[in-house]
This record gives sequence, structure tokens and C-alpha cells, in this order.
Amino acid sequence: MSQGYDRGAVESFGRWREFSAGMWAWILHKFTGWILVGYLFTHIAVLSTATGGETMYTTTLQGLEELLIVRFLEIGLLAVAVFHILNGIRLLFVDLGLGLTAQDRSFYASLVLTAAITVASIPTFLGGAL
Amino acid sequence: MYEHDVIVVGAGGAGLRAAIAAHEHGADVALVTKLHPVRSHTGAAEGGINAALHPEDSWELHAYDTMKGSDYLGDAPAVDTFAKEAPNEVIQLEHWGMPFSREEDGKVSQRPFGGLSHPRTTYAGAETGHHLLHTMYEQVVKRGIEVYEEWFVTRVAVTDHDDPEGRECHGVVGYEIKTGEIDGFYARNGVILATGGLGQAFDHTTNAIANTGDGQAMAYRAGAPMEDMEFVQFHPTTLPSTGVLISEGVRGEGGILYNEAEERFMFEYGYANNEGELASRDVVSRAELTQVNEGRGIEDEYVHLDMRHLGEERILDRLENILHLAEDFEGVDGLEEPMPVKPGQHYQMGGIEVNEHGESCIDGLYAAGECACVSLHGANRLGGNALPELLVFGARAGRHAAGADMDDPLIPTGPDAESEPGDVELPVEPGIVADASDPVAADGGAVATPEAVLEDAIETERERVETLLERDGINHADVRAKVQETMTENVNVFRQEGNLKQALRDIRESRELYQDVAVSDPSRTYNTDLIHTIETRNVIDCAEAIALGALAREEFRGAHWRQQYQERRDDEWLKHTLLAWEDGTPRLYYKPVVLEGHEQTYEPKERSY
Amino acid sequence: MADHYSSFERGGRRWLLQRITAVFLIGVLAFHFVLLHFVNHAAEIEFAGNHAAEIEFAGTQARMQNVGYFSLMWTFLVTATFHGVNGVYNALINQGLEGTQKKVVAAVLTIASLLLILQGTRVALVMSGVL
Amino acid sequence: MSTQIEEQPETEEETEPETEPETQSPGERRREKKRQRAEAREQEVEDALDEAEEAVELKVFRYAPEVADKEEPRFDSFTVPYHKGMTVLDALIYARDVYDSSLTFRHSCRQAVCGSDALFVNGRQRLGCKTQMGDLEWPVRIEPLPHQDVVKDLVVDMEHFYEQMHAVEPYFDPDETPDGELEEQRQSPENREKIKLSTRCIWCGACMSSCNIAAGDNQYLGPAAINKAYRFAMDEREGTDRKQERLRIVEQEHGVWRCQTQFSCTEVCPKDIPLTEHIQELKREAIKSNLKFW
Ligand SMILES: Cc1cc2nc3c(=O)[nH]c(=O)nc-3n(C[C@H](O)[C@H](O)[C@H](O)COP(=O)(O)OP(=O)(O)OC[C@H]3O[C@@H](n4cnc5c(N)ncnc54)[C@H](O)[C@@H]3O)c2cc1C
Ligand code: HEM
Ligand code: SF4
Ligand code: F3S
Ligand code: FES
Repeated sequence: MSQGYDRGAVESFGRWREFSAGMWAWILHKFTGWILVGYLFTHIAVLSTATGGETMYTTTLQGLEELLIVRFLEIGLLAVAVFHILNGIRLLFVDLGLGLTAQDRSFYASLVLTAAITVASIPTFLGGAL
Repeated sequence: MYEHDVIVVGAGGAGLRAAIAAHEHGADVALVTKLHPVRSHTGAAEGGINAALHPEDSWELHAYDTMKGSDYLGDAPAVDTFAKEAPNEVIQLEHWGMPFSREEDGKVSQRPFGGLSHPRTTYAGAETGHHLLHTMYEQVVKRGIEVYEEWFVTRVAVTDHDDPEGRECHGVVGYEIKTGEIDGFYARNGVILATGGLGQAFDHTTNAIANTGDGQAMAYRAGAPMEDMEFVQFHPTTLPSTGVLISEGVRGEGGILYNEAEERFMFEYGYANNEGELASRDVVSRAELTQVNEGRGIEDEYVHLDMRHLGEERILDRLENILHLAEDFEGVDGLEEPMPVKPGQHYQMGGIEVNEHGESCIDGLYAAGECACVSLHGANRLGGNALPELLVFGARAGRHAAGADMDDPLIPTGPDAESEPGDVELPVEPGIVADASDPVAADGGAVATPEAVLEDAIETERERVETLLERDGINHADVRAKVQETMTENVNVFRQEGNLKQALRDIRESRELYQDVAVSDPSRTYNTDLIHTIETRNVIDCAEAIALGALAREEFRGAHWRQQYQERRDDEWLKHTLLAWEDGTPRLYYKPVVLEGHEQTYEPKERSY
Repeated sequence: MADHYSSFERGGRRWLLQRITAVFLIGVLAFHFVLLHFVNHAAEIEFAGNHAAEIEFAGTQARMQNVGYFSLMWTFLVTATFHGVNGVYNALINQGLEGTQKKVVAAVLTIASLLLILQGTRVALVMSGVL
Repeated sequence: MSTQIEEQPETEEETEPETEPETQSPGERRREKKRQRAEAREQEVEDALDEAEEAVELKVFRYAPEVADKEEPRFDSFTVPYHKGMTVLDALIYARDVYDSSLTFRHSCRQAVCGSDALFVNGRQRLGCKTQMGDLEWPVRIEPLPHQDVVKDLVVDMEHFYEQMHAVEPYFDPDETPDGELEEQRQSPENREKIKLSTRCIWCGACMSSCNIAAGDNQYLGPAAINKAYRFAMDEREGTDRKQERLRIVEQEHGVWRCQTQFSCTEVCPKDIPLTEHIQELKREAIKSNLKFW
């Protein structure tokens, strides 16, 4: 590690433009993974309203669903989950030593598929709110 | 000051082998090297390692081939020892894990190579040297041998006895490149120089930029004579812009050489009617240069080596690495177009005069590998014989320096071996420039006691470095370029009296220019300017020795071709050329070739293939 | 030299578990998403024409009373927690967490996941009407 | 005296008339020569630049720790005449020999075997000698390898890299060797083929420098060292006990499990070693050998 002095741009993440496919895949996988854990915790928190009684649960959830922003967040969540799944499958293949030479292409494929699935799901998600 | 039993300078194949041998013999040994060991140029060797392993093959045959290849300028005790010990060394390497190419039954593969009567070249893909180097470095790591890496050795410390044979070597002075510190390495038993080749004396070479002949020049100035320096091997197929080697394999598989008019000149001009492109290295190199000199070269510089007719499949199967080399270093696609090639300096047969134990005439100073001259290769080295030489003579030097009991050597060294004084007319004075008070070029004063020798040498070097750093002057790169250009122009495969004299004049001028060099980088940290400047001095000394030897030897033998003397003249020239550095003035003399070994005696025969 | 591999902790076990849980999660997460966000979600609006009851406790309860579904969801909770929290832990370790810091993070994460699983289980039991 | 000087040296044309006064001191003479040389060279450079069809600009990272006014990292520009076949290393050598002899970088073999000149060229780890200038976007930016201490200019401290290499016990260590003096160990051609690519490593450090994980975790063995371990663990000549020990080394905390399969090591390796593949295979080997103990 370069502790001697600050090499500025050389060491910093300002270099992201120079990242390769595998690095982006890693970053996105991390990012989506963290969002998913975050969601898991929130999700359980929200569902916990069930312990406060039936109506509380229903109103909370319905109240949330009525908010447009929540709908959008759900789309985001879907995108995040889909990417994490697809890239996760890609990583599982890499772990098995399969298709290593196509690792960059499989990453791009995950991205494209994620986008396609997300777009396709928009009508379903936004259906009731608009 | 650092202290060890044995100090090995250089960590290429020869140095590593020597260190391991000394260590196995119980010595406390250290490697001092200007490059990290795995950066040594041994790693560049592609072809292979010769050793008579097959039951039908024998060491006598290998010795015979080597002697014939040397054009009878090899010394029999060296040749015999070499051929006999090479198989053990190769198997030893295998036991150390070297990834040799293998036969179906799991045995080490052997293939045919130029000048060999049997397929006895073991190899590891097209990267034999790389594997040899790394395998041995790994063994050094395993044994915990101390390595001082990026320490540049500038001087061997010897006592100041008048007669070189009375001198003793007590260590070396090193400059730590990273810190700029100058310190001594005291050797209780001996110093082994294994600093490799001197390709940088030429401007077109297959050698690394670090191959500046440091060991040869340091030993020379300390009093050990240089032997047979005029014998320089040129490789006929190197890429013009970098000197990267295109191996014999291409021609072996059927690659063809063409001139600008697309004539297959090896046949059309009758250079080698039987062997064509497969004739020996010197023949092909001369043919190429003749074509270029007579105006049939491409861009007046090179010829074409074409392998397209071999077909993509065969090329990919056998010569894939060549495709990468041409692409990466010349920007040429060998499948689509012919590859440009020209001759380049490749190997230095001559070097520090030593006997079969690697001892020079100075007590405690050894040399092994390309910087030494045992003499094994005589006037011409066979492909695949250098790597086993590193192993056999590296190991012997290591053992001897560590105090092993060995037979009395049969090869004599030092001025005592002189059979006749040399006689050559020079256009200019060789050796140091009169104004020797200049610390940059000076060689130090008289020292009486062995103890003070190293201290004194350290002081001299400190002063030299100080001066180079502090004063103002010209850049060494100009001087080096001048030497390299004249060597390539005048002391290449064609040697004519006038040109050789011109080279000596240019070298003289370079020496004078060198009086004025200075290092403009004032830094103490990783000052490569300083290192290169000091190396340039070594380049000059080596270049001068080559040109001088070439002018003196009036015959055509092995790699040494003289326009005026078109044949081998055994009655007069069956002898080694030696140059002794006498207070800065080279003195030329000769010693006889030893054709009688422990077991075999050799008769010079005509060398035809 | 040797100090690089003095550690006795072998990462292999957690690494393998991360992969195994991932394989399991592929299926369950997809199922979960499709079931709750597409089948029983906004889509209902159009098909049922019932504006008042998109998501209802009743629906949830009905599903959760099925033992198979309940245990699937509970395993989902546990694996996802392990997978997610272990992932986060790995990420932090890879950034060079050492010594005490590492121990603290491990402890915090373990407690958090235990709490999450506990709370999740409680909610699930409420939903299924056991509590 | 054996080497005699010719009676009449034909040096008439050579001996320039001494124009300088006799009283000039050696120092003055040196400075004078320096000035003359510098002028001559400037002319040469101009000619070379005129002659060359194109010129390429290099932007080179500079830093010299103990030289006044060079302590601050900066970029210097050099304009170098371009010719077909020119490599990044050629361009650097030209810049050093012609413009600034203090420009510092490691180099030796010029043929991609010594591993000295791994550099950060246009944002990617490459060997200078193996990179054609013609294949790059111009101007060409050249920096030392990221994530390593810079010693000076383009020279980085390789010590840490070497330590990691040594940490995997990088030497052949068979359980036993054949007794017969000239008896080799057998190795099937298939097994040699399996380890072939892994044995090509030239210790250039490009892979390690490109790996984000190695950047974040200084103790991570790194792709090159793990590849070295692979080279021996997969060599059938070594025997099973040694293989277990080797697996134990790489599956330590900062070993194979650190690798996040970013593939950048594989992408930059100048010897085309499939590093990620080797790392992944070792992970599986480790799991396999551990399953028994669980
Ligand atoms: C391209 C090429 C291909 C070849 N192919 C073959 C082949 O197929 N078969 C074959 O048999 N031979 C081959 N050769 C020849 C053979 O490789 C060399 O002769 C041999 O490797 C030289 O080894 P060495 O140990 O003497 O020197 P090197 O490997 O050059 O090592 C020199 C060592 O000395 C050190 N050193 C130098 N100067 C100093 C100093 N001043 N201070 C401290 N350390 C110093 C360097 O750091 C280095 O470690 C080939 C050569 C070349 C160039
Ligand atoms: C649905 C299928 C899923 C698959 C196939 C999957 C796959 C993977 C894989 C293979 C990894 C390991 C990456 C590595 O170590 O190199 C990983 C990491 C991770 N996963 Fe998942 N995962 C899935 C679901 C989830 C869920 C539901 C969550 C949230 C709870 C989650 C959170 C994480 C986190 C936080 C990481 C660590 C990311 C990091 O490196 O920082 N994953 N996933
Ligand atoms: S694995 Fe490749 S990139 Fe890494 S050090 Fe070895 S040769 Fe260089
Ligand atoms: S870049 Fe690093 S993360 Fe793994 S695949 Fe290579 S070691
Ligand atoms: S100079 Fe040796 S690898 Fe580039």
C-alpha cells in the first residue's frame, strides 16, 4: 500500500472509468447485496405490525402501497433482486470453473436481462397507482 | 560491511547454481545481484539444454560435437568435464521440479538441435531458460540463501601484488541501488563472478539491457586476463527493432529466408547448397549481411523470414510463441506477412580466463557462466550448450569456493601459461587515457595488507560515485551509443582490417569522451543514470578487448571471419588470445589450446556440416 | 513469511455456505417475488376489481397457515439472514478489518441476525395465528 | 610491449584543431563539452522529429523523494518521434536518453521475460516492452503500478510482492525422489499441460496491482502467489501430503477466500495465465479436502 505520500488520483476511486467488467460486476453485486439485506431488515420491521393486530397490518401495508414512491421503490427493489440473482448465478458458475472465458459477456447479459425484466414489470407495479 | 564465506556476484543460471553448490557444501554463501534474480537474462533462453541422457547417446559424442563446434579452440578438459557432468545436472534440475516437456511415458523429452549428432536437447516448451532460472531461484529460496538484490557491484577488491598470480581477492564493493549506499562484501573463501553476457557492447543484440559485461571488465581491471574475446556469436534471425530472437525452430520447421527480390538467397547465391536456411548461425548471418550490403536487403536493413507456407495449423501447433513475439515486438502478423529479421549479437564465447574449477589466476576469484571462458565453446558455441555450461561450471565453482576437494586442474591460467607474446599493430593506444588522476576512470592506489584491501576499494568507489554525482559533464548515453554503433558497424560478422582499426579509434575517442561524463540526476534513490554511467565504462573495456582480439587473430575460425584470411590456420592459430590489463594498458599474449583431456584427445578436423 | 498463514480460521466453510444458501435463495426469492408482488399484489386490482383490499392480513394468514408454506418462509428467513449478514461480514473483512474491530463487527452482526430471526419468527407465528 | 602502435596513425581527419585555450581546467572543459553535446543533440532531436512521420506525447509520472523541487508528484510531458513497431519501453528509453537522464524505470530484457517493466499505461497494468505504442490512445499516460509504494518515478517497491510470493513456499518439495542417479521422476504430458500456464509467471506484479482486494487487504496473498501455489499443488510429482500442506497455506484467512473473482488479474497478466481459474480451482480443491473433516 502506498503510505509514503498521497498519490491522489492514482489510488482513488476516481479511477472508476478504468474499471473492467469483472470489477463492475463485483461492485454491483456488493451494492445490490447490501440493499437486499437492508430491505430484509426493513421488511421484517414492516411485517412486525402484524403483531399489533390485523388492522394495523393491513392499513400500514395498504397505506404504503398507495404511495407512488413506494411503487417506484419496489421497481428498484425488483431490479436489484433480479440483478443479484442473475449475477449470483454467474458467480456460482465461476465458482464451479465454468465459462470463465465468457465472464465479461455473462456480466453484460445479466445487466441486459435485468433491464428487460425490470421494464417489463413496470406496468404491473404501477398499475394501481396511476 | 557484510561478511560471508562465498560471495556470488550475479544471480542468473550460473550464479544461482554456484550458490546452491556452495551452500550444499556447507559454506555461508550470499548472492549479490544488480537485478532481482528472476530478472536475469537466463530467463530469455528459449531453445534448450544439451545433455547425453539417452542410452544410445554418450557423453563422448556430446564432447566430440562440442569440440567440433568450437572449431578446435575448446580446451579438452573443459569439454570432457562438461559433457560428462551435464546429464547429472539436468536430472538434478528435474528433481528440483523443472517442468520439462515430456514424452508419453513421462520421461523428459529430447529434440535435435543444430550441430548435434543425437537428439539430446532437453527443453521446457519454448521457455527453457525461464523455467531453469525460476526452478533454481526457488531452490535458493528453499535453502534460505541470502540474496542482496538490486545491489550493483562496481569493483572486486584484490591485493596489489605486481604479478596477477600473486594477487588475492577478498571481496567486492557494491552500491545499493535503492538507497545509494556503498558498502563492501567481505568474502572469507572466495568471490564468484557470474554476471553474464556483454551484448550491450553492440547496438543490436538479443541480450538484455543489463548485459553490460560488468564481470568481465571488473575482473580484467583486477588483473585476470580476458580470453578469446574476438569470438562473438551473432544470431541470424532477430527482429530489427528490438533484437528479440526468433528461434532456429522456425527454420527447423521449414521457414525460408528471402531477400528484397524474393529470392531464396541461401541457395540462389550458393551460401549453403546443402543445408540452405539450416546452415550454421555464422554462415546464415554472413549471407544475410552480404545480401543487405549488396543492396538486396529490405529497407537496406533486413531480410524476410517467411513461414506462411507451413500453414496456420502447423504454425499454431509448433511455433505459436513466434507469432506472439513478432506481433508484440515488431507489430507483424506472421500468419499474414513474412517477418523481418537481421543478425544480432547473441553470445560471447570469450570471457574471464578460468580453469575447469572456475578459478581465475587471482586467488579467490572465480568466474562462471557467460562471463567466463573455460574454454568450452572455443570459437563457436553450439545452440543449447550455454545453459548446461551454467550448471556444470557454476556448480564446480561453487563447490571449489566452498572448499571442496577437487582434482588438480589441467587448464593453466594467468600469465604463466603464456606461450608467446602477442604482436599486433594498433591505430591508437588502447587502455586507460593518460590523465588517470580522474577518479571516475582511475583504478586505485597500492594496498599492502589484505585487511585494508576491501576498505580501500570501498573508499575508491565512494569517491568515484561522489565525483560522478557532483561534477558537470556529458551524458554517458552518447558515449555508449558511439561504442555500440562502431561495434555493430565494424566488428560484426564481417571483419576487415580497416574497419577493425576504425573501431579501435572510435573506442579510443569514446574513452576520451568518457573522461568527461557526469551524472545529471543528483538523487541518491534509485539513480539509474549513475548505474548506467558506470556500466558504460565496462562496455568500453569489453568492446576494446573484442576489437583488439579480432584485429590480432588473422584467420577464419568459428564465429571469427576475416576478409583477408579465409581459412582456419591451425599451424599458427591453434591458440587462445589473452589480454592482460597491465596498469591500464592491455597486453596481448597467447597460450596453447589443450586438446588432451583426462580421457580423450582430439584431432582438429575440418568443420563441415 | 510464516506469519501470513498462522491463522487457524479457515474461510472455506462460510464460503461454501454462502454458495449453498445462494442456490437455495435463487428459487425461493424468485417464488416469493412472483407470488407476493405479481400474483397477489397490484395485479389483483384489475382482475378482482376490488379497490379496497389489495393486501390483506387475511390473505397472508391464509398462506401462512399452510405448514409447507410456513416452513419454506421460515427457512427463507434464516438462509437469507445468514447469506446477507455473512455477505456483509465478508465485505467488511475484505476491506481489511482486523483484531478487535473485526470481533466487534462479528458480534454486532451475529446479534443483529439473531434478533432478526427471532423477530421474524414471532411475526410469522402471529401471522399463522399460532400466537 | 606486445601491442605496438602503428607508425603513422591515420588520424589527420580526426584531430580537430584545439581551439580552446590551454589554460582551461578539466571542469571547464567538461562543461564546454556538455554544452556542445547538448546543442548537437537538440539539433538531432529536431531532425528526428521532422523526419518521423508522427510524434507521440508521453505524460510520465515523476517523483523523486529527496531531490528539492521534485518531491511533489507531477506529470512531465515528452514528445517522442514515433515509428512502426515502437513499444512503450522504447519511447521511455528515448525520452530518458534524449531529454532527461534522470527519468527512472526498471527494464532489462525487452522481451517480456524478466518482468521488470510492469507499468500503469493509459489506466491499465501492462509490460512496457510488450505494448505497442501504435495500439494505444495518444497521448500516452505512464504511471507506476498502483497500490505499491513508489520509490522514484516509475519504480515501485516490490518487496511486499516478493514476500507474498515467498509466503506460499514457492519451491518444489517432493515427498521422495528416485534413487537411481540418472533416474528422473515421471510426469505425464497431461499433468505438465495442466500446470504449464501457471509456470509462466515472470513475477511482474501486474496482477497484484490490478486487484482491488489486494489493494484493500495488504495481507491477501494475491493472484500471483496463489498461482504459484497452484503450480506446485497440481504437480503430480510432489505427492499428496505436500499437496495438503499447500492447500492449508492457500486456504488461510488471507488466501483464496479473499478473491472475489474480479478477473482483473487475469485480464492484465502479460503471460495470459488464467489466474482466476486457478484460484477458483484451489477453492474447490480446498473445499473437497475439507469436506472429510466436517
Ligand atoms: C535470447 C537468448 C536465447 C538463448 N537461448 C539459449 C538456449 O536455448 N540454450 C542455451 O544453452 N543457451 C541459450 N542462450 C545463452 C544463455 O542463455 C546465456 O549464455 C546464459 O543464460 C547466461 O547466464 P549467466 O548466468 O551467465 O548470466 P545472466 O543470466 O545474464 O545473469 C547475470 C546476472 O549477473 C547480475 N549482474 C550483472 N552485472 C552485475 C553487477 N555489476 N553487479 C551485480 N550483479 C550483476 C545480473 O543481475 C544477473 O543476475 C540464449 C541467450 C539469449 C540472449
Ligand atoms: C436469490 C438468489 C441469490 C443469489 C444467487 C445470491 C448469490 C450471491 C453470491 C454468490 C454471493 C457471494 C459473492 C462473493 O462472495 O463473491 C452473494 C453475496 C451477497 N448476497 Fe446474495 N444471493 C442471493 C440472494 C440474496 C439475498 C436475498 C440477499 C439479502 C438478504 C443477499 C445479500 C447478499 C449480500 C449482502 C452479499 C455480500 C455482497 C458483498 O460482497 O458485499 N443475497 N450473493
Ligand atoms: S501472474 Fe501474470 S501478472 Fe501476475 S506476476 Fe505473474 S506474470 Fe505478472
Ligand atoms: S483481481 Fe483479485 S479478486 Fe480475485 S480474480 Fe483476481 S485475485
Ligand atoms: S523489459 Fe523485461 S519484461 Fe519488459
